[in-house]
Amino acid sequence: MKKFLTNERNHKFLVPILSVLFGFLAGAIIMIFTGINPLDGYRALVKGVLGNPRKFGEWIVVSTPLMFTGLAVAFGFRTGLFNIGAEGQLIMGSLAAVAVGILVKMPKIIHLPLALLAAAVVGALWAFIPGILKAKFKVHEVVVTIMLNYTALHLVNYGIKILPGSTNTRTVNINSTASLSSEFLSKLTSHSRLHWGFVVAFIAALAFWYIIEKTTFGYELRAVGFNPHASEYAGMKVNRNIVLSMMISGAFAGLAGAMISIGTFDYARVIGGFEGYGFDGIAVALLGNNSGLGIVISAFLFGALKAGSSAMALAAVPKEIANIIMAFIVLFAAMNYGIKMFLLRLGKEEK
Amino acid sequence: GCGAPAKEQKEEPKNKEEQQASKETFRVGFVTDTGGIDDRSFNQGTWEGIVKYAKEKGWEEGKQYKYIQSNEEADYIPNLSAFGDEKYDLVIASGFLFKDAMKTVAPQYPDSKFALIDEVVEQPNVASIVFAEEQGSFLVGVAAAKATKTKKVGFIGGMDFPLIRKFHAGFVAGVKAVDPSIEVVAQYAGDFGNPGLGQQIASTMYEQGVDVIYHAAGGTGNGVINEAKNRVENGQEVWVIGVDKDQYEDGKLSNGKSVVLTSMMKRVDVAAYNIIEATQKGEFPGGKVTKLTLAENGVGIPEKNPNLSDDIIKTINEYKEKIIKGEIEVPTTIK
Amino acid sequence: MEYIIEMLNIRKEFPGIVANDNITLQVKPGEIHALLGENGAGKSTLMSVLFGLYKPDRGEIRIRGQKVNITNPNVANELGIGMVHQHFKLVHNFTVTENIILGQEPTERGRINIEKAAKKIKALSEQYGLDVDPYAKIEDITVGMQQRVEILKMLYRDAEILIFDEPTAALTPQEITELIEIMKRLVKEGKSIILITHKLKEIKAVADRCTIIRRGKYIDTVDVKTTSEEKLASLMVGREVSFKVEKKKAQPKEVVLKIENLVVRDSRGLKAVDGLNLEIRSGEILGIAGVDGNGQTELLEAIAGLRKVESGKIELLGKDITNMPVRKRTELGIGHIPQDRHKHGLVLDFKLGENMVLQTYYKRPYSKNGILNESVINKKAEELIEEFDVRCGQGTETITRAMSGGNQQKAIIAREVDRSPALLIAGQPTRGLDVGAIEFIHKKLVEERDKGKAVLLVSLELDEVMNVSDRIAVIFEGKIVGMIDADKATENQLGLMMAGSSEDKKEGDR
Amino acid sequence: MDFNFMKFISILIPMTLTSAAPIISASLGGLFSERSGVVNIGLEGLMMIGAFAAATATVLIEGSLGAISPWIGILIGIIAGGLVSIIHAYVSINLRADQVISGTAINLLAGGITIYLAQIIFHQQRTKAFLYGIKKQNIAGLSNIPVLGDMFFSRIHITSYLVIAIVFVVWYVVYKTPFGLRFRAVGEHPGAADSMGINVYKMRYIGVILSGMFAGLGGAIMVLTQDIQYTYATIHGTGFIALAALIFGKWHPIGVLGAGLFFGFSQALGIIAYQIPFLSKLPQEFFWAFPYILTIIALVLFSGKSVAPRAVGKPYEKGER
Ligand SMILES: Nc1ncnc2c1ncn2[C@@H]1O[C@H](COP(=O)(O)OP(=O)(O)OP(=O)(O)O)[C@@H](O)[C@H]1O
Ligand SMILES: Nc1ncnc2c1ncn2[C@@H]1O[C@H](COP(=O)(O)OP(=O)(O)OP(=O)(O)O)[C@@H](O)[C@H]1O
Ligand SMILES: [Mg+2]
Ligand SMILES: [Mg+2]
Repeated sequence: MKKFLTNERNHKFLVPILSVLFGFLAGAIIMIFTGINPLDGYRALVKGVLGNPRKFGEWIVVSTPLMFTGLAVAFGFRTGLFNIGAEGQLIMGSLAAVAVGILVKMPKIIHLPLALLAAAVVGALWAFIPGILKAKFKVHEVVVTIMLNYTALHLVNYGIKILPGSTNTRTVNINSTASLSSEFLSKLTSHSRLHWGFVVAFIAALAFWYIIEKTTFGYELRAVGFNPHASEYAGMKVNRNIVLSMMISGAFAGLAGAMISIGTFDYARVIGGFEGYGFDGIAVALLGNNSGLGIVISAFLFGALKAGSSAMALAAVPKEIANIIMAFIVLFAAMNYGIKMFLLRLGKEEK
Repeated sequence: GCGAPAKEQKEEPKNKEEQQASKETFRVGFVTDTGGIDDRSFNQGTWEGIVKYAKEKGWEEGKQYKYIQSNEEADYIPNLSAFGDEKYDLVIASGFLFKDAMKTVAPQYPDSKFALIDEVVEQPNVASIVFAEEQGSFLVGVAAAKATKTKKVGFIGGMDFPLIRKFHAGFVAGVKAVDPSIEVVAQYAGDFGNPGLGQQIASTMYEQGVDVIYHAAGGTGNGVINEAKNRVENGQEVWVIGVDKDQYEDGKLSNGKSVVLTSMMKRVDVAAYNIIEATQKGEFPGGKVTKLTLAENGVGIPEKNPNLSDDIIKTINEYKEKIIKGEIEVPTTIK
Repeated sequence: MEYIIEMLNIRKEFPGIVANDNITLQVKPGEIHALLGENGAGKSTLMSVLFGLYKPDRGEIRIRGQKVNITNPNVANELGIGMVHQHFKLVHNFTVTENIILGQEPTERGRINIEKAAKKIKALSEQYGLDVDPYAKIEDITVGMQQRVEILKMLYRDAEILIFDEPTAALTPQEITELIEIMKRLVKEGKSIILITHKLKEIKAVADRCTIIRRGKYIDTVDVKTTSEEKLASLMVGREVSFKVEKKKAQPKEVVLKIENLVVRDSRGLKAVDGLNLEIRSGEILGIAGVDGNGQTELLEAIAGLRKVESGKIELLGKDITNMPVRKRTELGIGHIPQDRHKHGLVLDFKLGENMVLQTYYKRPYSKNGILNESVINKKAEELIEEFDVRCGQGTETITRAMSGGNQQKAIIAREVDRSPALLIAGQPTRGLDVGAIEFIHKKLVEERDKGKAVLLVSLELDEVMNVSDRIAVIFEGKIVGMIDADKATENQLGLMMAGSSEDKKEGDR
Repeated sequence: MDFNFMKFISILIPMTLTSAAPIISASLGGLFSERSGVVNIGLEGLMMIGAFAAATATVLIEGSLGAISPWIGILIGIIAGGLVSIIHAYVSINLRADQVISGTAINLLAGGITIYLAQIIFHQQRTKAFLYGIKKQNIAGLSNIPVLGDMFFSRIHITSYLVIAIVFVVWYVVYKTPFGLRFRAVGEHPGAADSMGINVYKMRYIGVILSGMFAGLGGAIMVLTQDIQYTYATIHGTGFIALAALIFGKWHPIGVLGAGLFFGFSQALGIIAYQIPFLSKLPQEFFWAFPYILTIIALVLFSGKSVAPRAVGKPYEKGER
């Protein structure tokens, strides 16, 4: 057992698991301090995501866009870029998918992929701006993406209004041929909004892993991320890679938007402010250690906290506790060095 | 429960249906939008109505009435469904944004009854309740026209939604009814949650000589009130007109007075109270639209208006009568 | 007081490695004491212990006979110990003065009194003949000047015991000569010096005694006057080392690289290479000698494609490559051992295996249709590791950052040589390496020559240029000012040309 | 609206100053953290903490202390920001955590904990409204200067000038004092500082805690000048704008001042431009997006080599283990 704890090879999964446990522990302590029985809270949380098939379906629905924004942020990180702009790319992508869904008429087999493609392309184009500004003018991507988030918000709110049939608050429903939603899945989970998006998300996570680890393109991106000078020395096109990497990151974020607009809703809505998927994506990516599998797992974890928070609120636990637990999990994940030391010391003391 | 058991205020059952309904098993669920139950607006109002009814019946919170707050729009459907799953008798949602969610969820739970405030959904088990905001706004428009010294008044909207345009249209009509020469400037902030922006827009309006601003802008309106407080503390004479609830307290100054001239109240609490009562009585108006107007006191100004002179109140009441009688038709849209 | 410093039975362990294993070092007052050992022998670690950067696991330190506990650099400073680190510890965007006073700033009502400090620094630098501008920014001054700033840092703090960790690794011959003079002057003024260097000639030139360590263990302390360079080397490595590069006479054939009227600007926009002409043939090693900053870096970068050419022409095997992208040049046959191995040569966070295919990853057999073939890559890497004796903990899986500098360099050389280019550019390939590693690398360069490749060697060390090259071109202010056959060159003559006093040599003649 | 240039300016300047003050303050916080070598994307969260603490304190004490309450509130906001930033300091300095992760955690935590506490203290998801915010006022003496007095010193928040004064103090401290020299050295080359006997960890702690205090100040000013209570929307992304201003201002106090003012200015310009008749024909969304677009354009125009502190984001590992 001690060997198991101190073996550094096991730390790869032990440390995240412990971070999560500590996060829930911290949440429990806060609940106790404020006079709430944590067992009630957590029982409600579990019931909130597994209580019935519909809740399970909704859990997946909530987690799906998080997987995509997590992948988007992580793709940037892996290539040395900090994409705080997933939120904006997501908003752009959501409108693009809906626009294709409304304006075009064709069979589902083409229409749906086309809508997804539109979301990815528009997300990528929106991310192209910070990419090219960084490559050409050395402007910091963090500033540009923050500014573009707000720009996207207003631009999309405007775009929604000019689509045919829109009111001041939303578009008309998309043609069903462009929708991710599925009678079958919904029935399976007793009327949840479960749609095919999660399948697309799994494919995306797989693609992420494959591109980064297995392709020459991924090799280049990683090299540029770690050391642009050496990459230039080796004949790689550094600027082109920065732009491409930003665009792929944006494409993932754009798809996250599609998950919401043509998966969860089937229309696009005017929104008053950010819904936070992009920012949550940062946490998802970091907790998932910027790896494909890690992101899938951490997206489901965060999704559970989000989806289950209303169930907790129903059990009289203020729903903010979900945010607080998330924060602690991320904090403990950040402390991985400390946790490693803790494990090593545990092992030593027992010797 | 560890507290004292809830007191049962058993009333004489009038008929079989009510007997059924007033049993301890009657349960009301409320789904808020992202504002939460203390948004000083329709969520809070609705909840207050529910609480008032529940208190009268001695219901216990958490057992017979509960709310779920939505974090974002995507939560509406799951939150409504959560009550449906638990077979709540009546599920209330307030806010026009719930329209689509309600349309989706209600048919899935034919045994539950739903009430939607601020929008209309045509389903047999959904009661729709809407307000004549334009009528109430007309009255505060009259107040503004009477109070302005500069002959310039302002309107600040949160986002440019049809609902907010009703406030806008009614207000303009009210102002112009008193004195067509009064200028009304209007601006939408594009945001319900940015007080700084509200403050700045208000500031530019007051700088232009506007001395009364009517806001329908939620949190952004906080900034409008703040700006007015600042100006008054600096000796300028300006006013704000509150929205949804009586905002007199929010405009309190250090000298105990308030910059809130009056407020356009939307009695969502009344709506919520009434719908529960009707449902328990077995008179659930399923598939119908209930419109709360000045006549039902569904909209209007607060009873107490320390900042309005008797003369103004009198004028307002005159217009109120005319509207109720149908002599004045208040527009709901603005060009 | 016989010894000013005594480090007795020092032990320092890092996870997985004993860097210092029972080492003893005794320094007499007023002497220059050399510390000699291979890369990774534990010299820097020992000095870090003395300077309070590391805490020893065991052992005792005495300063002027007193037992001391040096817990941090402040304590070392108070004891009069100063250190010039192997990698300079200077803040690049601070001025000379700011760097020197850092931590001991003279103030006037809470404000730093820069003028006062600058005056004191000026005076100090004149006293020791150091010649620095107190107001210059570090990033704008030469490496030699930066080193003098490091020395001033110690003098400013009245240090009496000065530690120099490989002070000459990055200096030009002229600067080295000056440094040696400075050290002699310091000792004359009553300071004691510990000098770490891999260059035996320098030890012979200045040191009184020399302590040798090998793989973390104490070997011996010898009197330098009575010990030959060969003896020092064999004590250090544990075997005989040959200093002379063994090679046959060159057999130059066709022209591989031809440079005409090349003009290249440096990062500040000044003409660093200014109308340079050069030809290299297959089967020869052309050495470029010159004082640092005369356009060597820009020349190499221009040939490799890392820097834009302003005007002129570069031809490789008859093809014009002046404006070709890096990748095309690489494919045409340029191999490049870059001067700055950490910046350009390696992706330090990559595994060693990945670094071995930095230029070829996209080609068969390392990848097919854009998909990497890891097993082929690793097999290749293992071959190279074996052939070039690259020492690394976990083979191809080793994260390159965790390797020692010498082994990182070997990895680069393995990769570049293996790509079998027509032209091999080597920028200071042995900087900072121990004699054993240097010997190996020189042998490899000669081997490549003998295989019929053209080798362009740039080094700031005259010895290396003279030993390895077949022909020597002297660069001065961006031009080739002289070309001599290596076997006819004398140090004196080269030195003069490098200083710009060109005799009537025609540039680029042959 | 009849446009008279002077009037235009005298509306624009106070608006600019009011919205710039919190940005500049938080951005200075970022400067302290990043100049010492620690990335701080938690500015948003720290602003929330400062705003919440300031609003809560003001509400709780104004009954007994009256008009001085908001100033005590500001103090409490500063302290609260400083305290919470210790978490970031500990995790990223002692535990060598990824500083971006730690900052993200601070943002998440602040969003949750402020509302959670509001529910415990006020039984609602916001603080109560305070009576005494920071009021706009004329600055005695200066407001009577012809023309300039009207533009710069009438009906403005005194906190805006306070923040501008702080900018110059920060500039002085960072560039003219021994503390500043050491502090910058730690962010550029901690190894060099360490070898000169400077305690790198201590300097970084100071930097991060100062960043929390300045962000707290920014949040406090924001809630007390622009809002009437703390709500989840009070800060609404201003911390991220401050982060952008830090980068735009090239990690220099005066640059930060310029960037903050620029941002406040373009927001005010967007509002006013909409009131110009022929411009109001454009979609409103254009004016809402205007400040952000303008900032991007400015960034491109003033682009140059990045001057981020060299060691920023890299945990410092002292030799000892
Ligand atoms: N901080 C550290 N952590 C782990 N190992 C270290 C550390 N510093 C040095 N080492 C290891 O300790 C050994 C001695 O290193 P040291 O730097 O003292 O060698 P050196 O003699 O100065 O070598 P060089 O000639 O290359 O400068 C090496 O094997 C090195 O890899
Ligand atoms: N934390 C560490 N873990 C493992 N090895 C380390 C660590 N820190 C330093 N080292 C190793 O210690 C060795 C000695 O470091 P040092 O700074 O003395 O010189 P160097 O990097 O070998 O450079 P050069 O070869 O130019 O002398 C390095 O090769 C480095 O790889
Ligand atoms: Mg060393
Ligand atoms: Mg070395």
